[in-house]
Amino acid sequence: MRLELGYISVKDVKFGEKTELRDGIVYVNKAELLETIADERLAKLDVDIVHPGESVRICPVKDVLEPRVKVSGSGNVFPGFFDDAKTVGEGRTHVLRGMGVMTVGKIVGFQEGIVDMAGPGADYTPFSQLINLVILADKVEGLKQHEHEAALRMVGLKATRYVAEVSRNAEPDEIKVYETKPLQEQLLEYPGLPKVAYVYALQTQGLLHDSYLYAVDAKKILPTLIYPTEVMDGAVISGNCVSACDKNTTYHHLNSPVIYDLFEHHGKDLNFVGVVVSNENVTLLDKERSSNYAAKLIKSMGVDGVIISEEGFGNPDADLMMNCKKIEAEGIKTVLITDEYAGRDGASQSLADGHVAANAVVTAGNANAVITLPKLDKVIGYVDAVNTIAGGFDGALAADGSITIEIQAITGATNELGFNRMGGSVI
Amino acid sequence: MLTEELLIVTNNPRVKEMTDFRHCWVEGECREVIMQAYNFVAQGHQLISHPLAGSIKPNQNPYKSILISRLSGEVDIAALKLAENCLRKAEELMENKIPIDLNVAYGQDLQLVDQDLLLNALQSIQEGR
Amino acid sequence: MAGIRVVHYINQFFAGIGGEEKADTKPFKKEGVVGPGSALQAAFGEEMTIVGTVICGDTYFNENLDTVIPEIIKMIAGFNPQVFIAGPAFNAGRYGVACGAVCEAVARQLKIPVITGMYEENPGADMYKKSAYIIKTGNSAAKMRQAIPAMAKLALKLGKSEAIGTPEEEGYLPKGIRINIWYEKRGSARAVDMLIKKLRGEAFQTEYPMPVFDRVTPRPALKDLSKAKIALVTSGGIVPKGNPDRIESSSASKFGTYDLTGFDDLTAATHETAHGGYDPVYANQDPDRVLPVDVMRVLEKEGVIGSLHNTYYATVGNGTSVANAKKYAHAIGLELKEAGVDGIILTST
Amino acid sequence: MIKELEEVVDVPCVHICTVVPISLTVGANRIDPAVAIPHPLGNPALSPEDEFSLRRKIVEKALQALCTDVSEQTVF
Repeated sequence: MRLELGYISVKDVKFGEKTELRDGIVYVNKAELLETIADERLAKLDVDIVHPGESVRICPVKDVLEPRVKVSGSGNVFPGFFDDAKTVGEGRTHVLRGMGVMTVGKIVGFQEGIVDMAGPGADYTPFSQLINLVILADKVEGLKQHEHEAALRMVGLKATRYVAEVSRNAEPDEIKVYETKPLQEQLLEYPGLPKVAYVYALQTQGLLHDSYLYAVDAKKILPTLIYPTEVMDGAVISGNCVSACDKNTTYHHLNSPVIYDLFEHHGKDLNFVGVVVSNENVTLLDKERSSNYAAKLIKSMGVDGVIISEEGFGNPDADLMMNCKKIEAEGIKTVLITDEYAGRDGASQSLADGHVAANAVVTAGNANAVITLPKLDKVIGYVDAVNTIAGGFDGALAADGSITIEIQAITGATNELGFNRMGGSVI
Repeated sequence: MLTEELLIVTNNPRVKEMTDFRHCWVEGECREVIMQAYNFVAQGHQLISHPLAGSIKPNQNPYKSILISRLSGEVDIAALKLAENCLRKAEELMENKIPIDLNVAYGQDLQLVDQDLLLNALQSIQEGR
Repeated sequence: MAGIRVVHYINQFFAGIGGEEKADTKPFKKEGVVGPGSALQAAFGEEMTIVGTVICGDTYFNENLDTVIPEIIKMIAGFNPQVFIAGPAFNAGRYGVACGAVCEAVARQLKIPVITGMYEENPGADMYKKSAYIIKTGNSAAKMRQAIPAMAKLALKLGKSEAIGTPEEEGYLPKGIRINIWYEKRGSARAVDMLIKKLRGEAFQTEYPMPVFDRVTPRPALKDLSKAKIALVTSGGIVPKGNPDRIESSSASKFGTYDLTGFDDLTAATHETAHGGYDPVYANQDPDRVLPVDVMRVLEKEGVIGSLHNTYYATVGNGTSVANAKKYAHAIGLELKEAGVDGIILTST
Repeated sequence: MIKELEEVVDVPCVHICTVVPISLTVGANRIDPAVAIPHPLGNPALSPEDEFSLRRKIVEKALQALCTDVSEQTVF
């Protein structure tokens, strides 16, 4: 599969009479957008625009997405949600680079996810660097949480798809080409180089803990081989609303960093042959089954090494270790990416599971580390949630408007796909 | 597995209402539920669901339901170790307990999320029987 | 007085009061420097000033942990310090534990930087390395000359809130504390680099070494049982009748230390169980069923074992947190080490 | 507890316990299985003499464990 990503740099996002892309500025007709995303399950829908450096706090952030549109090749971005799940990953896709679509709303009482556009908190989230179209949504009275989550998820996808459309006929500022050949061919392409694959584990456990592959609830899949470019076209999306720091947003999936960084080395010092999407389920049997199956697939692919990533807290450590142990047992080298819950003082053990085979680990940092975020001028969402969000303290919200929290409350702070430069170390 | 072969160790009132199932009711918080499950595993019960299922930390959600087998047999050392590690992690996190007013709708939400993780586990094992 | 305010803690020996015979000295404070404080002050120059010294005998400290620490904290707080220094304790075990314990309490309660110095095998080092910067010193006071500059340098940095380097750079014992840093490359790129190195068989550095779970190297066997002093420890909750320490029936918050002198047999009249996790009837009828003092005494008389250590330790395993169990065992272990026991029998229900 | 004792005191330790798997997971190196949870070193069904000799056997096995070099976790 060969995919051209045409990047269009977004200079600004503004409301306008017509939804269009003009001189690098994305104009959004607010009324039309609201009409497009209208959903009988949601009441008060509203849209806002925030820029990097603005004194704005957004909370609780459910998902962040990046506008992408399929210009040529089969299917649509986010396959399965708006079509019959045609295979994606080929042809050309346009990307509005530097822009995010953010969905905000409380699905359940304790929901978390802070994005600060300025101040010290901004350093911890990649989304402070984007111009964000923020969509605020409340549910109608009596709506069940499952439905609420689904509705808000669809709003994000619809809004993103609507905005992305403006880039269809634009001239990209940069075009990047990514190509993976069918496995048999790809394995033979660089005979001298080590063959490498990526095991991409997704949080899949239930309400607020789900991910979707081609719109299929990924807890129901067995690990499966896909082309890396399929991920770039939105084959994997997030339905995960908890553990803000280490849930993978849809934006993370679209820009899945291991995939892009493996491509950076592709043909130079390694041969990147494919991605195995796996899951993280509730039962131990499911965990054993998925890791057995992933190890079998990886072995049958004939690769020399894999990177294994994780999503979430606690039980995924078991999936990570099972995958590692079983793949290493096949004589295949592994590198893992995780994050840590080492306590506020960093003195506790970081993971809930461990194995001697896991001798090459990259960590995205200690999610229990504490930070004080000063008061910002504007709040979008519900800042009262801060007192009860994950990682909050009793009285987290101080009289001066500052909040003291663990960084686990900040969206994307310790992303386990390795999206950030921050990481863990020891003294 | 059949419904009657299962035992739910729980402190979640919402799960207690699932009358088709056998429960081991635990008075206490998340840690006590994990402790109880750990004790069962030590006595040879099978550990069916991961004690730290879900990404909500033990100090953020007091409700916890863990699925084990009703009958006991040989002790599964790997599962026992897993349960012990989970217990340790829960204890470490409980040192920084987050105050939660369970009397508001919020408590219901926490119960619901815990129950949903359990339901997903149940669905998985019942499809596999 | 100019400079950053420092308070220094030392024991009776370094205060020039006396050795073991004065180890029961109660805590007291003095303005300015005492003993090794003068060398520290010389190293600080103008930038920092030792405004006060707190002195306590090692035995008094270790035997009155509950009361002595608040007392000492109060004295320290009275000087209103910005940095706290204890020791150095070199290889003196009880002094090391005292330095560590005071540092931990000061850091927690006064929220100021704390620093001490110890030989790395000092039992206090392992216990408190997470709580304090512990400068690695030689094993005796003869190494004072080397210890002082390193401690002074780090104390100055802490006092001025300067960035602290790695354990190797600064000379402190690795704390084993996880911290967050900003790497040059993002995590995914670091993972790819690591994988390439691993595939090539080149050296690479994991960012999170797996802790070794649950294993301790087995200690070598006893050479001569007939000369060995054997200690009894139980998590089965056997306590003197009436449970004088009120050890809880589950989730115990303490352990008990009890004398066995004169006991050849535990009976329902003298002992009972505090354990709430099992049917206590059998253990209450005959506590030897959990803590076999009767058998140990017979074996002692017959010369099978050298002796039964006359102190036993008890806690309740039921519901006790992993961390607490470890903490109690650590404290019990230190006492048993001091008592010179040769082997330990732990009984659990 | 047993791990910490062995580490701190630096002498051989033996764990007399009823649930051997727990002892294995908590990392005891020398394990001596006991009778039953309410009475690990006794059996109320026996006569006092027989019970004493049962207890003596268990303790002797524990002492024997202390006198035996092991390289890994061993159940005696």
